[in-house]
Amino acid sequence: MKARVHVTLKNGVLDPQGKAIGHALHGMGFAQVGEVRQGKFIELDLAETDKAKAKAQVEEMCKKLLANTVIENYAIELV
Amino acid sequence: MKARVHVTLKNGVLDPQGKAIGHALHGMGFAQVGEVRQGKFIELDLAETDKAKAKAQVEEMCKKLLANTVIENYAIELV
Amino acid sequence: MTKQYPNDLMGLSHEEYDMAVGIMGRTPNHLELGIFSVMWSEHCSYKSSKKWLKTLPTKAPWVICGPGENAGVIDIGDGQAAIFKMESHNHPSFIEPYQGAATGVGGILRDVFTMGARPVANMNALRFGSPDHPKTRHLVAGVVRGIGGYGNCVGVPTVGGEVNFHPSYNGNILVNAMTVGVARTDKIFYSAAAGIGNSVVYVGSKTGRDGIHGATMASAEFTDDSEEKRPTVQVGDPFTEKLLIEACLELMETDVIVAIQDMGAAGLTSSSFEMASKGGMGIELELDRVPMRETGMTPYELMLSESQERMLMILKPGEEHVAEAIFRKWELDFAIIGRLTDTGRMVLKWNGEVAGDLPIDPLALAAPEYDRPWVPTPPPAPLGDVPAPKDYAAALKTLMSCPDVASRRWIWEQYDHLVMNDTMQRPGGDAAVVRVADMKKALAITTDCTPRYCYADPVQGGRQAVAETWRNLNSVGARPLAITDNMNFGNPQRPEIMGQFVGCIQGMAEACRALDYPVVSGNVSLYNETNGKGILPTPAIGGVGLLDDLDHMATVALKRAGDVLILIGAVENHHGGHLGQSLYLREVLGREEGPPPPVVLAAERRDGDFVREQIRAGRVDTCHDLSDGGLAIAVAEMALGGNLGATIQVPADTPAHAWLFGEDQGRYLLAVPEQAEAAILIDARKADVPAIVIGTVGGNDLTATGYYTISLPELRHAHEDWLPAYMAAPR
Amino acid sequence: MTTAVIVFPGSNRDRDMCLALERATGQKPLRIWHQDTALPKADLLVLPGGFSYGDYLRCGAMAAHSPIMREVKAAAARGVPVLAVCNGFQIATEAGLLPGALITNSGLKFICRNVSLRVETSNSRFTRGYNAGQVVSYPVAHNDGNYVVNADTLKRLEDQDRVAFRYSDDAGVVTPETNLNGSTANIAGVLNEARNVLGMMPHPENATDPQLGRPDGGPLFAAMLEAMA
Ligand SMILES: Nc1ncnc2c1ncn2[C@@H]1O[C@H](COP(=O)(O)OP(=O)(O)O)[C@@H](O)[C@H]1O
Ligand SMILES: [Mg+2]
Repeated sequence: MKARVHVTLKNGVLDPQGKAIGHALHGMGFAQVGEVRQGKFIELDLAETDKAKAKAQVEEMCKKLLANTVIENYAIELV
Repeated sequence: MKARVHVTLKNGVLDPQGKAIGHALHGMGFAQVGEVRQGKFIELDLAETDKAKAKAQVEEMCKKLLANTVIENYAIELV
Repeated sequence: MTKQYPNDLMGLSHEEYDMAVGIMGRTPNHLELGIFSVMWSEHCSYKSSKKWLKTLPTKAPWVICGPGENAGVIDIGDGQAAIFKMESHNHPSFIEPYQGAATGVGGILRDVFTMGARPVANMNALRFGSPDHPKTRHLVAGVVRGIGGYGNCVGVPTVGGEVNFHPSYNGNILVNAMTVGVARTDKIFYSAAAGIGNSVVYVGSKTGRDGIHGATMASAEFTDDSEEKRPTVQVGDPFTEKLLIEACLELMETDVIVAIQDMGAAGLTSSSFEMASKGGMGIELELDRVPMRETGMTPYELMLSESQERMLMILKPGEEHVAEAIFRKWELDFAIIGRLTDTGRMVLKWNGEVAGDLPIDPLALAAPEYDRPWVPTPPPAPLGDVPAPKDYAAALKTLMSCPDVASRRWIWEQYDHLVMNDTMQRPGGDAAVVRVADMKKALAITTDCTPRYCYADPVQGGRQAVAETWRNLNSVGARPLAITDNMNFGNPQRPEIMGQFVGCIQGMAEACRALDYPVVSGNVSLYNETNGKGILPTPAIGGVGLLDDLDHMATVALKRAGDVLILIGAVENHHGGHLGQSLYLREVLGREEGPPPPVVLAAERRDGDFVREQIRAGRVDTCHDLSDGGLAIAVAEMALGGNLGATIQVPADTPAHAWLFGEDQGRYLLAVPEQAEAAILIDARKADVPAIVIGTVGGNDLTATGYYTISLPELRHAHEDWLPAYMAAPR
Repeated sequence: MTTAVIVFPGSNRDRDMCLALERATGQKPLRIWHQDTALPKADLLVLPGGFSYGDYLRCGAMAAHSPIMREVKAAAARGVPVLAVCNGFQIATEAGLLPGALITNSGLKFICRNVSLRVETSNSRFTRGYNAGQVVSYPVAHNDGNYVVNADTLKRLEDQDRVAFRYSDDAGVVTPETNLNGSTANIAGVLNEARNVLGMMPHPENATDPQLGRPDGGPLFAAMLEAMA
């Protein structure tokens, strides 16, 4: 089983990378771009075949390591 | 309109971050984790309302800025 | 009878293919042909340059190991050695600036720690295209980030370098990285394999399909479709490199290594062949034991991969477990992948079957060597009339803010230049000074080359590049000891390019001899051409010197109001100054003309020795050599460095613009307390060293009486603002 | 007087820190490997700078899960002083020893240079060698020193006098222009509630050798020693 995890900055936390991308895009003439936010996208191969168990494990990985819940949210997808 | 862009390393390109994450997860006892790959996830607000046009624009942004097409692939979703 | 050649000769010429068949006594298979191809690539075999490189002086009593090993080794006293080398990563950096530059740093670090040295300093010599070229900004940003990204992470300070911009580099930037390390003279490790039956051990990262045929790419010209050759780009992993440094140095404290070699260009192939050839041994490799990152890898891919952060070692029999424990502790791969034999052959096995079998010496030593045709570069046309500027202050500001002189702060602030706590002189001076840990002494390090001089007159340019590094080391008070070089040129199959190469080497050799300043390591990068247009000839020189006593060190910053400015060294014809190929000519008048300033080696030696001895005697603590832009720029840099003004007097019988902006060689500017002035001038006269007082230190302005007065803040803006503003502009 | 420096894979200012500690105490600090599961008795623990785990994923995230960090947290809870510098600060926030998080510099570039810092409090074992309001100069060398805390936490930090240093100008004036990396309220260093853990981005250990410039970090090391004695 594969898990796809999206880690994004919480609303209200300033995103220097996203801001810089937006700025650069404007500079390049993409005037129609509004806010830009950058996050992480992590794909994991899992030996686990039970979806519920896999989900629980990845949830734990997110809380413990993959996301810093002080400033980040995460979302898990299993495929 | 919102665009969601996933930027991932091409197959075969070394992913030191993914490797280190996998290693750390093992160290923390998540033995069932196989390969880990880390990519970027970028969300953009667009003024454009025409889907085809928006797609073409984001495509261009990816090529020019968001992805390093020498070593990365990108995928665009419009929502 | 017409001969049949395979469709893909992998970059070998027909003649080279015939030689390969002759050596094998049969048709080489795909794997074997790939090995011939990389081993005989320009990058690995030096086939066009070898003949000329041999003419460089490489010996001195303090040279422990000259060219031929992974890096050069010199004695720095107290049982310690400095180990250093410079290497190019030009082509990869053009294709992918971040990773290209990063892996360039990683590669040169490995060359140095593989010999037993702890890396203590990194340098970088960079050449970019015109600032107006659409790619330049992106390339500068990526290269600088890449160098910082790698060097900062491994924790080796990046303490200096040089940067030029010129349209000739539009399609071929140069990224030359240098590492200096310190080792104990009784703990230096070499690469010659020894001991039949000894284990061949692989450590570091796993092997992937990175950069296959990178070495041959570095040996080919760019054409417009080069950007398609993308998969050959390698990705660096500085974290693993840091672990590899610590693990190797820890292992080197034990007594189990027979030989060690990093896997650089052409990866496992060149490292195994070199180790075997140097030791006169054979090797049998079981390629299926190589740690692999991907599934389905073939022997061909394993032998040619340029995956980074890998080393090959020969260990003492029965001691493998010692090494294994250390590498496991550092969480690195460790695998015994073969053993040494007495057959003189490289036998490559794959799951028990022989996949390739090649003779080692014929392949490694009989690599083709070419005496390529060359024509000397015609002497430049004499320089016509050079008008004075209408506005001297404006001319000075133009020079201080031009791309080749403007402050590089934007670059070096992205480099951790302080880690290790031994950086005695940060970037911005003449040479970086890095203390030898726990000692009163320090290494001085600089890189220099003036490509526009080399283009106009390769012999003078070659001399100048070496002499400028020598001066920069003297200027801080260090004894210059030896150099490493990085020869960056165009296509050697063109006789005029080969002529540039030959000329530069000749000039370098002359300077090295005159200054007792041998070459101990180096690197050659040819085919820096796009669509038939070559770069300016660029023999980048990295110089290393020793400061015996840190209490006697000079810096460029003015220190005391009231100091007297003394100019050391002669000006052409005792008046005026040399404006051919000067920055004044190019930046203010838009002309690139004339002969470059000549380097008079006897005077160079005499005057440089004098300056250094004055500093070492504790009489002088403020010194700057004169280079790009001449005297006016040197004074300005010293004033900005100390945030203290100065006033200079232009001699009456002299064209002021030539005196202020002329680039006559072999000169230094000292700032000394008034009471020291007389003694220094007397000593100079005794030593036949030209020395004149040209002004005094003080105030908040920079003045050349009768020509300009500029406030320091205005000057600082001119100098500091260009690069950040350029980099901040939208791409 | 025993000091201990924790070494993670990728630490690279561990040596600089050991030198500074040795200069201050006259004794070589212990070097503790991240895989160790027990701490020796020490009067001061230090999380040094560097790029633990390459700064991959998030700076300090992986190191925060090293076996030794459980012991470091327990020791801190018992009141053992902990100095966490640069990557050490990042590790300390990831491990929950200090509030907030450190994200990429607002300029998106690594910054290595000397900066002026205003000492905000002399009420700690680390900063009592300075006067509040005093300006010191330390080097910084980081890519991710942008300190983020929410408004409530910021208020608590300020109310409890837990901000140790702010990025300022030479005269001690704190403005958006002197905010090196985008940190909330220009914060360069913070204390935990018990005031025995200090996290900071600038490098006092690189400002203790007079041969290398103004040794402004000296009083910080001297104060820590005095507190231990
Ligand atoms: N790429 C670079 N990286 C770090 N420092 C650099 C770089 N380029 C230039 N510098 C520093 O800027 C200063 C000026 O460089 P340069 O004009 O080449 O000096 P010089 O004329 O004395 O050889 C030197 O201290 C040099 O080390
Ligand atoms: Mg100089």
